[in-house]
Amino acid sequence: MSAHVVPKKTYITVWGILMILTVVTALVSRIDLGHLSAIVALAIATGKALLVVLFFMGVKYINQKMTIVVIVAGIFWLAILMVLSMADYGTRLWS
Amino acid sequence: MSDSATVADHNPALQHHFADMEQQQQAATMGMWVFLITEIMFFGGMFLAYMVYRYMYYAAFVAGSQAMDFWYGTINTIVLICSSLTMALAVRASQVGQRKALVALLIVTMLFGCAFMGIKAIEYTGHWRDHQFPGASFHFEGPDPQHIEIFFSLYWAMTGFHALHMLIGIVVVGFITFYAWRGRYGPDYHNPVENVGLYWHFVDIVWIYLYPLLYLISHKHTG
Amino acid sequence: MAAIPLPGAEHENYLNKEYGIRSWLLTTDHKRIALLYLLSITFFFFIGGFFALLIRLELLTPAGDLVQADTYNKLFTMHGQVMVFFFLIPAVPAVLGNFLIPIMIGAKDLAFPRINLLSWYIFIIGGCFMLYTILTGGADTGWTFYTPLSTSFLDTHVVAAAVAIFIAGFSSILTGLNFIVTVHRMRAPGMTWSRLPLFVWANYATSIIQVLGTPVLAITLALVALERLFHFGIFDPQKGGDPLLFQHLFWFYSHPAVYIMILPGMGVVSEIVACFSRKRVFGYKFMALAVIAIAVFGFLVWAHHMFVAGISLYAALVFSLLSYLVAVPSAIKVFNWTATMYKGSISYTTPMLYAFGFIGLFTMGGLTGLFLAALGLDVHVTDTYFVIAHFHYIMVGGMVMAYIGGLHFWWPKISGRMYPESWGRLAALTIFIGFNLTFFPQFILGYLGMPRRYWQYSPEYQVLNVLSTAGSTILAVGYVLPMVYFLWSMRYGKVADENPWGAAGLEWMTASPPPTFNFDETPEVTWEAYNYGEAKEVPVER
Amino acid sequence: MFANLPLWPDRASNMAGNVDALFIFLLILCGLMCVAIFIMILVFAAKYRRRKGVEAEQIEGSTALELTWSGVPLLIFMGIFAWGAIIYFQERTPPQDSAEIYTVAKQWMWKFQHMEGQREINELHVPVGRDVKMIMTSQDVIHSFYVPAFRIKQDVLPGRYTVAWFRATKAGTYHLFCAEYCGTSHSGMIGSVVVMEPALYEQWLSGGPAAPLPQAGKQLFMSLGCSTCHRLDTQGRGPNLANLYNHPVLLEDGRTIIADDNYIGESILNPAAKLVSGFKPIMPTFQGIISEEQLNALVAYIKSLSQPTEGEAGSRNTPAASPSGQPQTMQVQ
Ligand code: HEA
Ligand code: HEA
Ligand code: HEC
Ligand code: CUA
Ligand SMILES: [Cu+2]
Repeated sequence: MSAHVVPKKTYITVWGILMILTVVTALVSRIDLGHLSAIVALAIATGKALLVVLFFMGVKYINQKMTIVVIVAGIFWLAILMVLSMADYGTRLWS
Repeated sequence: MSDSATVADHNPALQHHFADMEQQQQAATMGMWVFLITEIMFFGGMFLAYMVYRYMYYAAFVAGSQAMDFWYGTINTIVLICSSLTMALAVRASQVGQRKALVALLIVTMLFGCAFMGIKAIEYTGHWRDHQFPGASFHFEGPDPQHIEIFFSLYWAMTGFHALHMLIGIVVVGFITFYAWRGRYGPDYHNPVENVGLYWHFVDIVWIYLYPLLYLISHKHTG
Repeated sequence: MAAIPLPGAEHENYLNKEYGIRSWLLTTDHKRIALLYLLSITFFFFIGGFFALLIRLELLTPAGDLVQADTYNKLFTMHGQVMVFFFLIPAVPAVLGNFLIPIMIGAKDLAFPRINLLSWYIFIIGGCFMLYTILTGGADTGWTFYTPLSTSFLDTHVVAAAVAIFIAGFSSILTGLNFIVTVHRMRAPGMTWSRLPLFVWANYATSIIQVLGTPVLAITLALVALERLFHFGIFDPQKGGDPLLFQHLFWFYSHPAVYIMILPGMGVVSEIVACFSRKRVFGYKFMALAVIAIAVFGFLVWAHHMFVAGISLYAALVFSLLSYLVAVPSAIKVFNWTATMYKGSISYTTPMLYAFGFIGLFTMGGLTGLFLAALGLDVHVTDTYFVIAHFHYIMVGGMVMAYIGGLHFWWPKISGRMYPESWGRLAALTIFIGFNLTFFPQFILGYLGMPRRYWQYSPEYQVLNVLSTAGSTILAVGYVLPMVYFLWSMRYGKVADENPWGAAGLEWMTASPPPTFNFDETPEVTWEAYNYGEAKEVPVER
Repeated sequence: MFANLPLWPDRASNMAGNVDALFIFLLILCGLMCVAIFIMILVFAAKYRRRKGVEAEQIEGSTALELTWSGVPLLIFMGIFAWGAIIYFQERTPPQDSAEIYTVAKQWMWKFQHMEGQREINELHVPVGRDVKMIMTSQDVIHSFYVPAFRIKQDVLPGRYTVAWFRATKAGTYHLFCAEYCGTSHSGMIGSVVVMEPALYEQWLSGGPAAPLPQAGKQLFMSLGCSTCHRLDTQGRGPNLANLYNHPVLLEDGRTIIADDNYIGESILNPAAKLVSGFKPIMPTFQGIISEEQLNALVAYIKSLSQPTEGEAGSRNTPAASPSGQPQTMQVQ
């Protein structure tokens, strides 16, 4: 029953990284990277989200496989929504 | 599934239809995660709309984003990340049974939440004053005001629903704080705290995406 | 049939444990909640059916003479919305699923009994909004809410209708969530995944759709409301918004939702066919896989509702192709049911008659789905009565049959009484005949080109419309019959024993009606599903 | 009343036969499938009905059977898909030299503008044997252009052009329906398509008074002041519009798109949405100033400025020549 107790230090380190990444996105957005800037911004956001999910939400310590399956399913279905919709918008101009 | 039931396990928080605390705790956690994926899909609809229109009207989105206040956005991001830290620490406190620390951390979390809402409110007032709320009174100086209105519609919808989730979060944390203060949670029973924590972090993650998408597309896109 | 004591007077059960309104409205017992749902959705079914009858009456003549055009538009809108969101989606899962899933897996209750009750209350609140919408004049968007019509061009109660469905959606989400967690976490010892009854599998697959799809509908309707109330421009072409985006979001939910409206029915039919053929379901593993496959693939095909809407040619190709993939697992189901009967020992009880009806009508409805998924052909028949016939074959001919069949099958368990068998058979036959007379002519109407949602139509379509209207009155009689004799049987029906059908499955191993915690002690499962080889043989009344 | 029971719709366009063929094929295929299944069920139900002392034989299932009855239908389905797709492809690619008719749908009527200048409401005259391309937009909500006898249907959207085409094959008068629910009088948004022998059609055309559509557009072009910026001889403050239609345009954000009806329409209503490379966003928007019909006239005029000689680079400031034979496609707006 006893949950896995994570040391405070881990949480604080993760928090530090999140703060740094926030500053990094903010700074990077000031540089013109063309197409890349959206990708970079989303990559950093995803990195941050991953840190939150793994550490703050404790997925890294969870031993229930089902939880992982549930999360992956959520992301997968979101991807279905996005990708198949964009399959329409992206190809409307094709001739 | 239920073979480990023993008499010793008879926690007062155990509901009648579960065999033991472990089953109850696993069910609660799984239920929460399933709930969170419904939230992903809920926001997903708006993210799709954002993606479609950003693809169609990129220039208008840049212009709209330039009208955002960089600092409000950034500070709120930082506030939320801090609240996530205190929330994570609160969950930890409940796991190790530190009641006072738990209550304190939950209160700090709520305060961060309120700070976020306060800043958001200031920001909203500004947009409202500047006629940046969609509808008849919408006004924007620039070449393509129509499509900038779409940007603002999405901005208000996305941040509005996010703020609503924050509000719900603050209220729920409030309840949890009350029960924590009454000493309901300890090493044996804390899944309400954990679940509220999961919810809080999820709302944080939504903001982590909203921040760059709404505030940071501020330069011209070439090529 | 004189005074026989109230159901289950001999043993304490979920019905007689407590009496009084409070004990029902505050119950967390899944069986009682199922009955609350049963009452609520029956109510909505008759409202929706009432609208259907008015629709059919208006269409008796080509001229729009019975009601006004606006009224007609409200009729089909409210008919569609009530039937879909307040009847068919909750029908099997919230009534039969709620009642049976915990028992079938040997649990005392669902994982979250209070959330279960909450979801009923949410449903009722949504239902009240729907009733408010109806009573104050209704909405006339069509059940599909297409923009910009719904957002900028109507001044009816669109927001109220959207709110009603938004709220009911959360009820559906919570039910799904509860089922998923229950099936994962609450199974009795020995009840492995490969021993789950197919009814549980089907509801599990349904839950996946409810949980992943419904939130998208919720946000879509919320945006429509925002657009009406505050003039957001997300779907407004005046502001550069794309009306097709609404359709994408709507169908992302509403196509999978049609599988919410059929999978549980497939589950019911699997149980019935196995029981009355006294056989293990043929190809159990494939049947279980097929429902999951339908749930997953069901999410990949939504734009087949938009072939003429102005989507890109290439997207249309992709969605058409994917639509055919989802038809394969449906084929597997039909073939396996048929094969289950092979070398069985078949009796023609009422539930079995409904199961026959389901298989036949679902097959016809499904096969016409293939017509619709064929791009070049859909261009002609989309938005005509062909589509109306297609989905009524599946939803009414399929799902409603399965639902009513399921009610008959489990009625002894639910009420502790038998329904009158010959009346049951008569009603089943009436419904089958009425149904086909109502909807078969609509296929022809559709191919002739009669558009749907037409208040008045060209005179050459009249004959077929008259047939259809005639059928609908027969259908109405057919639906009223079971209502009457179910009520009758609660007092006068023959008392049912634990297992009147000689069926396999945990739900038949506890008393009828079941005790509050379902089993006197948690069962330990050591046998495979549908072990009809060992189940007790029961002579069935002829 | 009973004398009047049609069981098959008129067949009056080049597409009708193809669609009917697929339909009949599916009817037979699915009909046989249904009959086979029903017969099997009935036979089993009769042959294996419950009898005293006869037990059911427990059969697990058969993987081989399962694979057959999922594999074979899959193959059949792929065939149906391909057939449907071929027809659809045809339905969505109008031939290059089709006659064009501009269509405006509104609650609750159909308005047609012929190139020759004729205008009609709820009635559409077309000749037999000519490819006709409907270029359609809506003034308010979504409607749908549906002619059952032609087996074609296409939604008509506000703020955007969509296209449908047909070649009528049989003279006669056919139903025109609005097939997308559009409010109160959706069922009254009907009309007729009158298909005429070419000679009669010519006669009908010459009956009308009006000037050809492009010419009407030209007058608008002058009176609205377009010509002050868009000069046809030289590059004015705005780009030269000669040879714009069906040629690629380089946009300010770096994309290149083909100037189709949608692009030209959008450029007039919403000039800032897609800026031409090298020009300033000075063009005023004409949204709300001109009606859909006027817009159609302007578009028709601008299109008339490019000669149908395809593949010729023309005098445009564009990077590449347009590939010829491009089918018209729709565009996001
Ligand atoms: C419970 C509800 C339900 C179900 C299960 C289905 C199932 C299917 N539907 Fe249907 N559909 C609706 C409800 C449903 N539908 C509704 C409500 C609408 C209209 C909404 C609106 O616009 O208001 C609609 C509309 C609709 C359209 C859009 C029509 C249009 O508006 O233009 C299409 C197009 O592809 C379609 C296709 C299909 C297909 C391919 C299936 C498949 O899943 C069917 C699969 C089943 C089978 C195929 C039968 C069994 C198979 C065999 C026996 C195999 C052997 C056969 C051969 C080898 C040929 N449906
Ligand atoms: C989900 C389920 C569902 C169900 C069960 C039904 C059931 C029926 N439906 Fe409906 N239908 C839809 C879903 C459903 N429908 C949808 C989604 C649409 C599209 C809406 C839109 O276009 O937006 C539609 C549209 C639709 C149309 C097309 C309208 C149009 O496009 O213009 C028609 C026309 O015949 C019709 C008929 C019927 C009939 C005769 C029944 C019958 O099966 C009903 C039988 C039931 C009864 C007859 C009840 C018996 C009750 C009594 C006898 C008591 C009477 C009550 C009082 C006096 C209080 N339906
Ligand atoms: C004040 C000057 C001005 C007026 C008046 C004007 N335009 Fe323009 N137009 C421009 C400029 C500058 C551009 C290029 C920048 C852009 O795309 O907006 C342009 C672009 C266009 C384009 C796209 C051309 C291309 O090469 O892709 C079309 C089509 C067009 N205008 C049509 C019209 C019509 C029709 C009118 C009158 C109803 C009109 N314009 C009035 C200045 C003007
Ligand atoms: Cu226009 Cu229906
Ligand atoms: Cu569908």
